[in-house]
Amino acid sequence: MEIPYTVKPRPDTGLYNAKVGIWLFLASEVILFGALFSAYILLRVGALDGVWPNIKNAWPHGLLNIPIGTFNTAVLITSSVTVVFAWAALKMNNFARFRICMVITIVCALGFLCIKSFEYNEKFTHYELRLKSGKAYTGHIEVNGKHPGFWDFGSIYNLARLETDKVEKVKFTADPPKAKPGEKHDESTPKHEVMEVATSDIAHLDAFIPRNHTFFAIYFLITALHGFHVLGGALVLAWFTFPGSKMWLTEPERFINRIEVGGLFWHFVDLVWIFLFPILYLL
Amino acid sequence: MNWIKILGLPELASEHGKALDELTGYVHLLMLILFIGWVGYFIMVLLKFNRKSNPKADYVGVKSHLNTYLEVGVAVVEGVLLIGFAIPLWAKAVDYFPTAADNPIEVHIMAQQFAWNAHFAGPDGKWGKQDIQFAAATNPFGLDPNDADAKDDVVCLKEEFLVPVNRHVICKIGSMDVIHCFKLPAMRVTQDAVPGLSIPVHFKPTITNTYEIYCAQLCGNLHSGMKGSFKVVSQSEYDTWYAAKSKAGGGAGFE
Amino acid sequence: MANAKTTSHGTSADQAHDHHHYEPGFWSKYIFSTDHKVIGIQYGITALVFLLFGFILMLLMRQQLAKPNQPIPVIGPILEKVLGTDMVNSGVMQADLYNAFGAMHGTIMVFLAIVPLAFGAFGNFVTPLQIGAPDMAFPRLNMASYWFYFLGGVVMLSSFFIPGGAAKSGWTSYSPLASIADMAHWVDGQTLWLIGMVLLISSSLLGAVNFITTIIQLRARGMSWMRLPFFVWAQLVTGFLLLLAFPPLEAAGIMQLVDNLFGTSFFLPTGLVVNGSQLPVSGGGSPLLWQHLFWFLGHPEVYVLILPAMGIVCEIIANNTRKPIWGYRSLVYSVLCVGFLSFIVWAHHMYLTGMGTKISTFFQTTTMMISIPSVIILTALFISLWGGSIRMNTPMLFALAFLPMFGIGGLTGLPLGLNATDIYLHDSYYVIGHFHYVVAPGTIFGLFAGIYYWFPKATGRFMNETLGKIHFWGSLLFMNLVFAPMFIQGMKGMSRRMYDGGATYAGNASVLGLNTFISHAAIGLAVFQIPFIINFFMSIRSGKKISSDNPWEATTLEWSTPTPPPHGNFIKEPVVYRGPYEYSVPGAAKDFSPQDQQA
Amino acid sequence: MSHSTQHAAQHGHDDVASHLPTYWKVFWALIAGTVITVALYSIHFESVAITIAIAMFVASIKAFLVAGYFMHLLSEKKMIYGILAATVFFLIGLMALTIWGSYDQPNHTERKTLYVP
Ligand code: HEA
Ligand code: HEA
Ligand code: CUA
Ligand SMILES: [Cu+2]
Repeated sequence: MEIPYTVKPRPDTGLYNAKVGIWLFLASEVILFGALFSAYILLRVGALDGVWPNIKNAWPHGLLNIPIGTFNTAVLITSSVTVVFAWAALKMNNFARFRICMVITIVCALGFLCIKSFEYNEKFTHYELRLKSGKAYTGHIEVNGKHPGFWDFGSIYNLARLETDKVEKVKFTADPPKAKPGEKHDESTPKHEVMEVATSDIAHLDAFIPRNHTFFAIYFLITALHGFHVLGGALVLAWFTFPGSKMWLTEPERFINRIEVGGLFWHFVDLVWIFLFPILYLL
Repeated sequence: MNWIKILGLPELASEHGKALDELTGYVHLLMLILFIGWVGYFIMVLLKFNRKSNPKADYVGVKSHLNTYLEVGVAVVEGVLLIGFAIPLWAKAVDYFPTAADNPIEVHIMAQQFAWNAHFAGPDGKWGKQDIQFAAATNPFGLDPNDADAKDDVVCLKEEFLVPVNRHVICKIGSMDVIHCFKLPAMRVTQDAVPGLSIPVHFKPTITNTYEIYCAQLCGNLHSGMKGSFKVVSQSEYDTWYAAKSKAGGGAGFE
Repeated sequence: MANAKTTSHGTSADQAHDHHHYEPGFWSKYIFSTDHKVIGIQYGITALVFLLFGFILMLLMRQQLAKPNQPIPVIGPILEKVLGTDMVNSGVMQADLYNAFGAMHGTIMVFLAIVPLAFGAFGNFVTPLQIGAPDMAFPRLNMASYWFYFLGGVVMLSSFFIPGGAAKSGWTSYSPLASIADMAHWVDGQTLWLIGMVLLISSSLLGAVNFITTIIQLRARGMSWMRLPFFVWAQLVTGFLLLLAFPPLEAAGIMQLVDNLFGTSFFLPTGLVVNGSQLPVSGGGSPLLWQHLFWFLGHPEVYVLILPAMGIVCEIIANNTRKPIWGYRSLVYSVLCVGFLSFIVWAHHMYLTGMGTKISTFFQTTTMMISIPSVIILTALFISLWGGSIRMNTPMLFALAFLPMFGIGGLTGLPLGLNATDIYLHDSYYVIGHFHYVVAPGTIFGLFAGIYYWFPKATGRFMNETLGKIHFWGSLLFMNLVFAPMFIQGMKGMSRRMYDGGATYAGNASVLGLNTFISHAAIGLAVFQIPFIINFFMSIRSGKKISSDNPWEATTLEWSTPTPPPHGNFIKEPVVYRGPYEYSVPGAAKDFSPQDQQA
Repeated sequence: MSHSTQHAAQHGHDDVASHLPTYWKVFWALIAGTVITVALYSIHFESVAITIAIAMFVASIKAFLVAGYFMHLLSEKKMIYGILAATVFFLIGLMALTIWGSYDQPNHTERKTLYVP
């Protein structure tokens, strides 16, 4: 006996196997991301006051780059619509159009990841500084004339690192104070305050990386997990578009099913982002 | 009924514990009745319906609806235990706190790997200021050495503390490292010590004696040795101890 | 087809040749096979080995409990060589090793032994056969699922040998302890535990997707929902439990992993002081979040442990009473109910973490509610015995013993489920007694029953009845001698996870003697597993040959395939005409009417 | 082109072609939704609750569009609805109960910045 309903739907359920499979898988993914969202809410609501500079609520929000995030959302939405078009093209027996649509999708996916890594880098080079005097800033640092960053690996500084490296002082370029929602922009403050800070005066120094604050921890964790989904999805779609598309010639219906299933996953990835974007960037 | 004896519980030395023991007893009574009923039926069936005594099986089997009544019965009894006993007892434990009129004494308990510390407000009734920057091995509560209120605080570092008999005791349970569990078997009190939270429990000891504090949550390699103890004593004995302790002061730990 | 004489291997191979134009080599046939039966057997063997291993860990722990701080005879010095003097010093097990063994015993038993055996092995081998399917819906996924499991197991085991040793914070791995128990090492046992768990979770998720799809999609013609054997129902619900309950633990596992490796504080609150100095982390996390996410899996997981066993027991009882299961429908609805409710009772493990009245009322109410369908399932099985003509073979003995053993375990769940009584019993040996009664003499007996029952299907030979009965009576006796005294210890207030068996506390003095007693009983239990192991391996080669494809004269579809079933299972597509347990139908020629028998 | 390709093509051609405009509409609606959310954010409502509610409302609509049209959920089979209904139910259970559980605590329980009780 052969395994039935790999291509044709089973009469009483009206579904072929892979479709049941992918929806079940997505169900578990819903719970996976749902658990992370619960964690996000719990951590945020439970955040204690007075841990983050210049923000009454200790949750450092408003630090992410909204224009870039918005653009990335659009990129992902575009890729989502092109996947449906690719599937529709196959249904209409237009393989060339299918391929074009898929290529656009994959390019969007890679574009999304590139933009995201750019954003990541921005965070890895951005610092939070608290002085023993109680003053607190965010900004960029320069150590021994170098801007430590993500790319030259392992050179993200914190206080402990400064001490072990015996760095005596760092140059700190503070961000201009940013208007918080509901606050007026204060024009009188200088744009960029540049200062020399002695290591001995520092109470806390760290980049905007996971260990620095639960917000960054959860931001990086969820977006990285989402990023892996994007990457995985892109790989699978690329496989369908090029080497795997041979199936179109031998088992076209099954191939269409595959594209549908791959598309479902892709839409799900988009769907997660639809919630991630406002939660992380805006609220 | 003497549930303590029947169930093999340890000696009971708190006021609210009686109700808990009774509930434990009733639940076990229910369990026993069900168990005996089922096992009796089971043995009977095995004797009556094995291949030798009953070579031909009956397609239909049981026709009566006895089991439905039984199941409803179990549900009802469970409901009664739940609504009639468990929920009110819990509410009493966590919602109704001894008020000032009850003249309770308050103790802050701090668990650490692997010992119990206790902190009393001292004769002035004011809790000393605490800050993490003062935290040290000798000062687990992080009492501010310059704070006047802290001077007379009573701090028992990893040592036995005393409470008076027949007075409400409120223990606020905290932890400085991992999750521990503050368990007083004789008082029928258990409460996890969760770092970052301070969770109160209360009880009223009725018998003077020395009692053990168990740690009932895995907390590291010396978990099994994390024993504490406290003494329930007469009010006068307590007062003497308290005064002496307070003179040594919260400062005792500051050196 | 039913009750046909054994189809010779020659014929089934011929049949297979119709579809497969090549003869698969050793590797693709036995190691990287996509055939559900081979995968089932792979799961089974691996899981049994882990079961034995988990038991051996426990025997070593019981040695320590019986004779605290005395050298372990014979094995002590060997362990010292292998694991180092941090773990075993002059033959004496150290606290760290005790804790590591405890955590690994729990983890291995639950995630590497029972679930793979109950779900992976029996589910894989039996489910497709029982629904009349040629294989699982996604055979390659099935293979991947096994290898993820295998890899997870390897990672778990390798953690014993890294510096600092295996995870030692309990199978529950509560933060912050799990994050700080072994701070000296960047990659510690806990790290490997978490990586292993993520692999095991992936394995379970793949398996769950596959099982559910198979059951929904690949049922044979005529196999309507109400004609499914109860075992399949149990597997279906189990599949959903795994599918929807595991992801939160996966999320939590990743968070704890990041906490341990990259210094985040998901589960670490602000202001932790360890060894007199403040922990250099940002803080702001919540230790209770871990517990919620863990137990959101943890509770459904315990039903994952029990439901397949219930399914097996149900099959065997129907077969050996020679009558239909009483109240098949109520069984099905109850198991659905249990599955559903098991998602909303989890915080009964957390009553004492500081719960208000409202939320604890919610959770204890659902906990009491979930016991009702369990009572119904057990009652239906009990009532099924009435009017039967009971055959006392080894599978049936184990299945019968399952009932009162699960009963004891389940009943002792009630005082734990009521929060007021749990105040006293929480984290005592009473809890240990409760759940071991459900998982050890409960689930393990169910699984033993299944092994004895389906062994002829897989190998074409019976297991030896005499050895089987010795195994049964010895196990029954010693299981009870091991676990019943734990209730007494628990009632006295003895805490679990005590390296010295609770000797530190004066309150335990009167029950310390039982530690030795239990340990001796555990050795007895071990001794009585030897007949099983001998029986198992001997019967593969020299057990009594079966004389028909349906040796137990059963009704379900797995018995109408050749023995062992070829690739693709059925020679001819089966068609189902009746319910699963049509035994002793009035007027029928024989006392069983197979599901695929026409008229 | 094999025989079955043509078969597949015949089957769904008109059907699918008629959906294409819908997909475009959904696409633009999603873009619009994104713009609205961002725009609303810069308005700054009085209360954070309103901002959150509106943002989540818009996100839900967007999610509905993606799931309903791109993922064809609006015309899906009963079995899938069943699976998803269970999933959503348990998800709500998980979120609501963990959060409720972390806030319904014994009277006088305190959260503290310091570790002190
Ligand atoms: C297969 C596993 C399994 C099963 C089925 C159950 C079933 C139940 N469990 Fe158990 N439980 C565990 C495994 C299991 N449990 C584990 C592993 C732990 C500890 C985890 C840890 O902390 O490490 C635990 C811990 C645990 C706790 C936490 C205790 C604590 O830490 O303080 C609680 C509290 O509510 C509880 C309750 C229940 C209840 C109410 C049931 C109910 O579902 C039971 C319903 C069944 C019945 C009511 C039986 C009905 C039978 C009859 C009426 C017939 C009787 C017949 C005869 C006697 C012949 N369990
Ligand atoms: C499914 C789960 C499961 C199972 C089956 C068992 C089985 C057993 N467990 Fe365990 N146990 C746990 C899950 C389980 N346990 C968990 C979760 C904990 C808590 C851990 C923690 O604190 O974090 C625990 C803790 C625990 C403790 C408490 C330790 C402590 O708190 O300090 C004890 C103490 O005696 C114990 C004993 C036993 C014994 C004697 C068995 C026996 O019943 C074992 C019986 C085993 C067999 C009978 C094996 C048969 C095997 C074969 C026959 C192999 C055949 C092989 C081939 C054919 C190749 N267990
Ligand atoms: Cu502290 Cu166990
Ligand atoms: Cu549970």
